Amino acid sequence: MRGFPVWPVEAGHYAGEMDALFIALVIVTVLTAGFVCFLLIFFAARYRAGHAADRSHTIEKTWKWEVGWTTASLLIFVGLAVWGADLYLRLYQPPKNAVQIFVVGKQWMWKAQHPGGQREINELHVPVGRAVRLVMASQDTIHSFYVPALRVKQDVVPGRYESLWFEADRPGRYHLFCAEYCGTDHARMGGWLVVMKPREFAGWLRSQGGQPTLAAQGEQLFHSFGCSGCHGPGGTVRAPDLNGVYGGPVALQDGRVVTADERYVRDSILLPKSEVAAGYDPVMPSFAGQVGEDDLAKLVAYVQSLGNARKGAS
Amino acid sequence: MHGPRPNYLTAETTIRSWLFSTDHKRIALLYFASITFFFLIGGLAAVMIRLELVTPAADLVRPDTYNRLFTMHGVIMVWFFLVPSIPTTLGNFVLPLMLGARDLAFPRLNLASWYFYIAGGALTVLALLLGGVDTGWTFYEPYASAFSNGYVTLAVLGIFLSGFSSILTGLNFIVTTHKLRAPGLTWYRLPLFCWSLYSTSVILVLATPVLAMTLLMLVAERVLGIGIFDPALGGDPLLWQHMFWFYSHPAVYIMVLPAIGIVSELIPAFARKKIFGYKFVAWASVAIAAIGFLVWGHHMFVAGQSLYASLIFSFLSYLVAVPSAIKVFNWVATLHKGWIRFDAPMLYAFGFVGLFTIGGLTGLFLAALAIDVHVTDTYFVIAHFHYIMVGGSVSAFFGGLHYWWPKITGRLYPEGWARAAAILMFFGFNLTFFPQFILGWLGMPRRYDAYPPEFQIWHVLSSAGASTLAVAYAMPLFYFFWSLVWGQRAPANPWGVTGLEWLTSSPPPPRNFDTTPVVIRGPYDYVDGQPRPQAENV
Amino acid sequence: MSAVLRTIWGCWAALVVLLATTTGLAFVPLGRWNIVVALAIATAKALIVVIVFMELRRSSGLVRVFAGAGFLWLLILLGLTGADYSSRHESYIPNTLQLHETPVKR
Amino acid sequence: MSEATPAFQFASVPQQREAATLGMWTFLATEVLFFGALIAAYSAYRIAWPDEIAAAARHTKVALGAINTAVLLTSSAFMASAVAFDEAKRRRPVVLCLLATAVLGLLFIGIKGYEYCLEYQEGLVPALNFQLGRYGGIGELFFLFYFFATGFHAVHLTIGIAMVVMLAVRTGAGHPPHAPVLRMVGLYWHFVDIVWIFLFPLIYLPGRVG
Ligand code: HEA
Ligand code: HEA
Ligand code: HEC
Ligand code: CUA
Ligand SMILES: [Cu+2]
Repeated sequence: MRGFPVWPVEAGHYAGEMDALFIALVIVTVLTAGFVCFLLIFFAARYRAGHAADRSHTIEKTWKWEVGWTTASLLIFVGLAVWGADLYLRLYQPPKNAVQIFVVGKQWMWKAQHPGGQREINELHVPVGRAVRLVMASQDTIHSFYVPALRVKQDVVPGRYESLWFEADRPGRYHLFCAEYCGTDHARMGGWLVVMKPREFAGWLRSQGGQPTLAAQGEQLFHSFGCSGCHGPGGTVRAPDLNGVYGGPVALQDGRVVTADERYVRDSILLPKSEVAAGYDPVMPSFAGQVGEDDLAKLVAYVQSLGNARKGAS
Repeated sequence: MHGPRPNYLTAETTIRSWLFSTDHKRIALLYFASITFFFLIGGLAAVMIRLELVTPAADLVRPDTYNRLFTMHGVIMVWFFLVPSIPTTLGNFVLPLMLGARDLAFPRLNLASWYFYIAGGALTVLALLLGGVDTGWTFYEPYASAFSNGYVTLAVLGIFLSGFSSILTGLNFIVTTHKLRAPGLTWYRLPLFCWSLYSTSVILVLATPVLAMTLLMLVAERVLGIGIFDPALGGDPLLWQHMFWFYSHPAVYIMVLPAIGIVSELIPAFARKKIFGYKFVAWASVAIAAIGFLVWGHHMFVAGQSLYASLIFSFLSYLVAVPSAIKVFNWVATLHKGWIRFDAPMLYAFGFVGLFTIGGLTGLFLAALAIDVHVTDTYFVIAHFHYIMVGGSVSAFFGGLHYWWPKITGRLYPEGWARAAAILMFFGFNLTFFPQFILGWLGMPRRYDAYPPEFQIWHVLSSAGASTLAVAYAMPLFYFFWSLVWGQRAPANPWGVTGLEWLTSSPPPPRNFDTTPVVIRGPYDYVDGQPRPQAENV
Repeated sequence: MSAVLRTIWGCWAALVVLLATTTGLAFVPLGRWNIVVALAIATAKALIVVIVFMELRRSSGLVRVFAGAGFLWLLILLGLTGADYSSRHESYIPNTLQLHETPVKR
Repeated sequence: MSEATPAFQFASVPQQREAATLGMWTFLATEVLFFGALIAAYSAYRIAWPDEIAAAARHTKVALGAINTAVLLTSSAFMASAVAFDEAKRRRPVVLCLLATAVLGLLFIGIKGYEYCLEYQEGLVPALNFQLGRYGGIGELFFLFYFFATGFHAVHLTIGIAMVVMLAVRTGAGHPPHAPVLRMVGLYWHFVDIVWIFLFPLIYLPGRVG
């Protein structure tokens, strides 16, 4: 046993703001609950049966009171709702320059893939002071990526990408939990978030060996899965050139326009029929069942790199 | 009166006359025995959970066993204890009495409802005996259909059957309240317990069918292997969450509204004063029941639902808290200038107000989107709902049980013991669950059989509290039994309070009233602390 | 008596006509209006049945409220679930177009 | 229970009748949500996979479905007529209308069964012999909803037929149950009809163009 901890460590830019809201809520709670309990005890003592107290002029007209406390509660509630919502929305607005790390949850471990191709299990190394954006997928059931020190959590629902971003601001080792029940070893599905100074982090990345970058691995797969047969130069089928697609708007056959984000790329590979790019025949086969989450991440990273390649100039 | 008049307990004595009775009072007792049984099973599971959590390592039971423990704990406590608890026992018993009616509108449906409940309970216990279920009470998909190797189908069918019991009870209460009120008993003369039971019934009737269908879809998916919710087969796991919580959020109000109703009876009764703001308290119940249907998405803030939906659900969650606030303030104001007595039921009522307020206010933490991101699926949530469901509803249940015990059994319970139990329960409860708020805020996830050592101290305190709680819950078991044999005989109106149920003898005759009462004034009419009976004597 | 029967069978005729209409319109390409029209006609048919056959027009206000309640609550279920489904894959936060999370369309 | 004396818990016969009516409507509200939950799930998938659902729905037998709708609507009209005749205290037409209702109900079940047979032969039964795998699972999902919804509907209808036949027999034999029973059964019958009124366009009509 290690004493009586009451406050979780803070390691993220977001934690401070969260704690402020929490403290505000605690104050509201202590004040109202305290007020209610005080009145309960005070009235109980003063107006106990057998105790002589002035009981004349009981309040008969109640509606003024009712309107009073109803509006007061409502105002406080609206204030809290707005505060909480504002903070929440910002949690879903990652800055554009965030480092992107792919995370895959499966029974019962977390696997991470860094852009440089480094992989780790049940640990996640990140640099301090740099926005990190996790693109997460699950291989089986729902898991939830949770780092209390950062005050962030996101369920990872199988069949789709979820994302989460944070900026760690204090080096250290922090608990990483799976917060959504996922079977036998749910309690053991976790490990550590390791926040490092930039220099150390760079060193750590290097120490992981010199494998090709994620995008480069993706490029390999792009050939081995036969994507390049259609999408590459001199393909037999008329298929869109993927250069510069990522991040921009895509016009679809049915008239909609969607943004080519990682969700779109993922769906294009697994469910090509659901969003057909305008001007092309829906001949791309589905790769569902053939491409695992790990390889999918690589392919997405590759398509992303193609997108950045063109935009990098602008 | 001369000679022991036959009452509902003595009128017939065969076992048959109990098992096939359509008398709402006897059915209430059948239910009472059954829910006590389930409470003990659920409680036993809780004890095992708390024992395992004394140490950080998973050393008492295997992980799979732990998962089965909290699942059975949740399933049994929710569907086989707390949802039916107050409505089917105390509600069943006193609602017709409060209305001045001879029975519920459909006595045979009432009996059928108990059989549905028992059949459902039997299936669920069977699933438990065969080896249990490890999905959590929420049966989240795709785990429940594609990964769990427990007896999910059996347990789910048990819950499905017990759902019919809920629906029939709700239907019966609604019709009875509309159509069987005694002459002169207008809506605004109804005791507040009737209002809250009515609101509860509305939820029972409108929410339960959705659960029933959702559970059937789960069974179909699990048995036939078709992807309704499993994304590997084209389904959507979030659809399960939507449909589950469409029922289960309103269901939490099924679990608290009847308790709120009991407290609204107890406070004026023991303050010997008219309730403050009767109409507001009455309509607040209806408002909670209605708005309660609009907030289910607050269980899905980090589940991947659309942000817009989250914003709407967060806002509506705050809205549903307003009627609860109205209730709390009116209860407190009722005490002002009363003639307050501290019999055991009133102690429970006090406990309820305090603990419900804390539980409710921590609900506001959860409804504040950003905070929920951090504390969802942690012990903060566990503490939140145990404060309301155990600290609140179970306390109120005990309060109501003590209050109506003389009416139900015709015997008085030993007051000193009862007060001691109430106080012990209050302290045991806080010791059990307050540390869990801290644990949750520290980041301790729920459904963990092992945890990092720095959390241990709070878990140890919590487990210590749970043992206290076990003792406190065992006490009534003993002294209630004692009172059945040795307790003093109760007069018709032992508390000296208003309300039609106190006009008939204790225990009541088989058909409640010898002549139908004619109601002449509203409930809780005390002048200078003296009751004025609600009806012309019977 | 015969007036009542006339109403009943008049309504029956209307129902059959509506049925023919909706079946026929299903084969006419109206884009997304197909489903709207189909549901509108179904609602009209249901209203006829409820009001005439189920005698809602002669029932007390209370019964009418109960008849409406089920449908109202169903709308809650459909509406708020729809609030999620209809906005799940939109770009809910402007300005972060390319990098914010947009879950899978399904 | 006869017309003159209400059950013990009621003060008068009208009170008992009102209670029965209200109870029936409450029950129907629960039924709305029971079927409604299924329809809600179906709608979610319909929104998500419009083309796949439309493609699968084309395999339903729209002509049979339309005929069946007409059959059910007609049965409802007979049921309503039975109530009208009962109000006029004319026993024979009541029995005849009830029989017509029941026969039409059986006809509906028969046609539905025939459809099920066809679908079985075409390999459209999920988990049993499903052969439309081309829709990536969604086609099978559609047919699961199809069998679920129509199956539950058929169960409801069967219960309705049993009640109508019982009513007809008892009325024909000269001891009809008291008035509320006929009306309750009528309400139930019409409700089952309404469920079908919505199922028909939702299940049979998508994807008929193109
Ligand atoms: C009886 C049961 C019950 C009740 C009544 C409530 C009531 C409320 N609940 Fe709770 N809740 C549960 C049982 C209950 N809950 C359960 C079982 C779960 C978890 C399920 C699971 O995942 O297993 C849960 C989970 C839960 C969550 C999801 C947490 C998560 O998983 O992330 C949320 C989020 O919004 C929430 C909110 C609320 C709110 C706002 C209320 C409100 O209704 C509370 C209103 C009451 C008050 C607010 C107190 C009195 C008011 C005053 C004294 C007024 C004065 C105050 C001010 C002026 C500030 N609850
Ligand atoms: C609805 C009512 C209800 C009630 C009354 C309780 C009562 C209790 N609950 Fe429970 N609880 C839930 C509903 C309830 N709970 C739900 C829905 C969950 C979520 C499940 C999930 O995650 O799926 C949960 C989860 C839950 C957890 C979290 C488990 C986890 O996530 O890992 C814990 C941990 O402490 C806990 C503890 C307790 C305790 C100590 C009690 C105590 O109050 C119990 C006290 C009672 C007794 C101790 C029995 C009485 C004892 C005697 C009379 C002695 C004699 C009897 C015998 C020897 C058998 N509960
Ligand atoms: C048989 C040919 C073929 C193969 C093999 C193929 N594609 Fe495609 N792909 C297409 C066609 C045609 C389209 C345009 C129509 C559409 O959107 O479905 C397309 C569209 C895409 C798009 C969307 C691009 C845009 O402009 O909107 C992406 C991304 C994509 N493919 C990636 C891949 C990847 C990754 C692989 C390999 C795993 C792959 N494709 C294999 C033919 C193919
Ligand atoms: Cu993964 Cu819990
Ligand atoms: Cu809730």
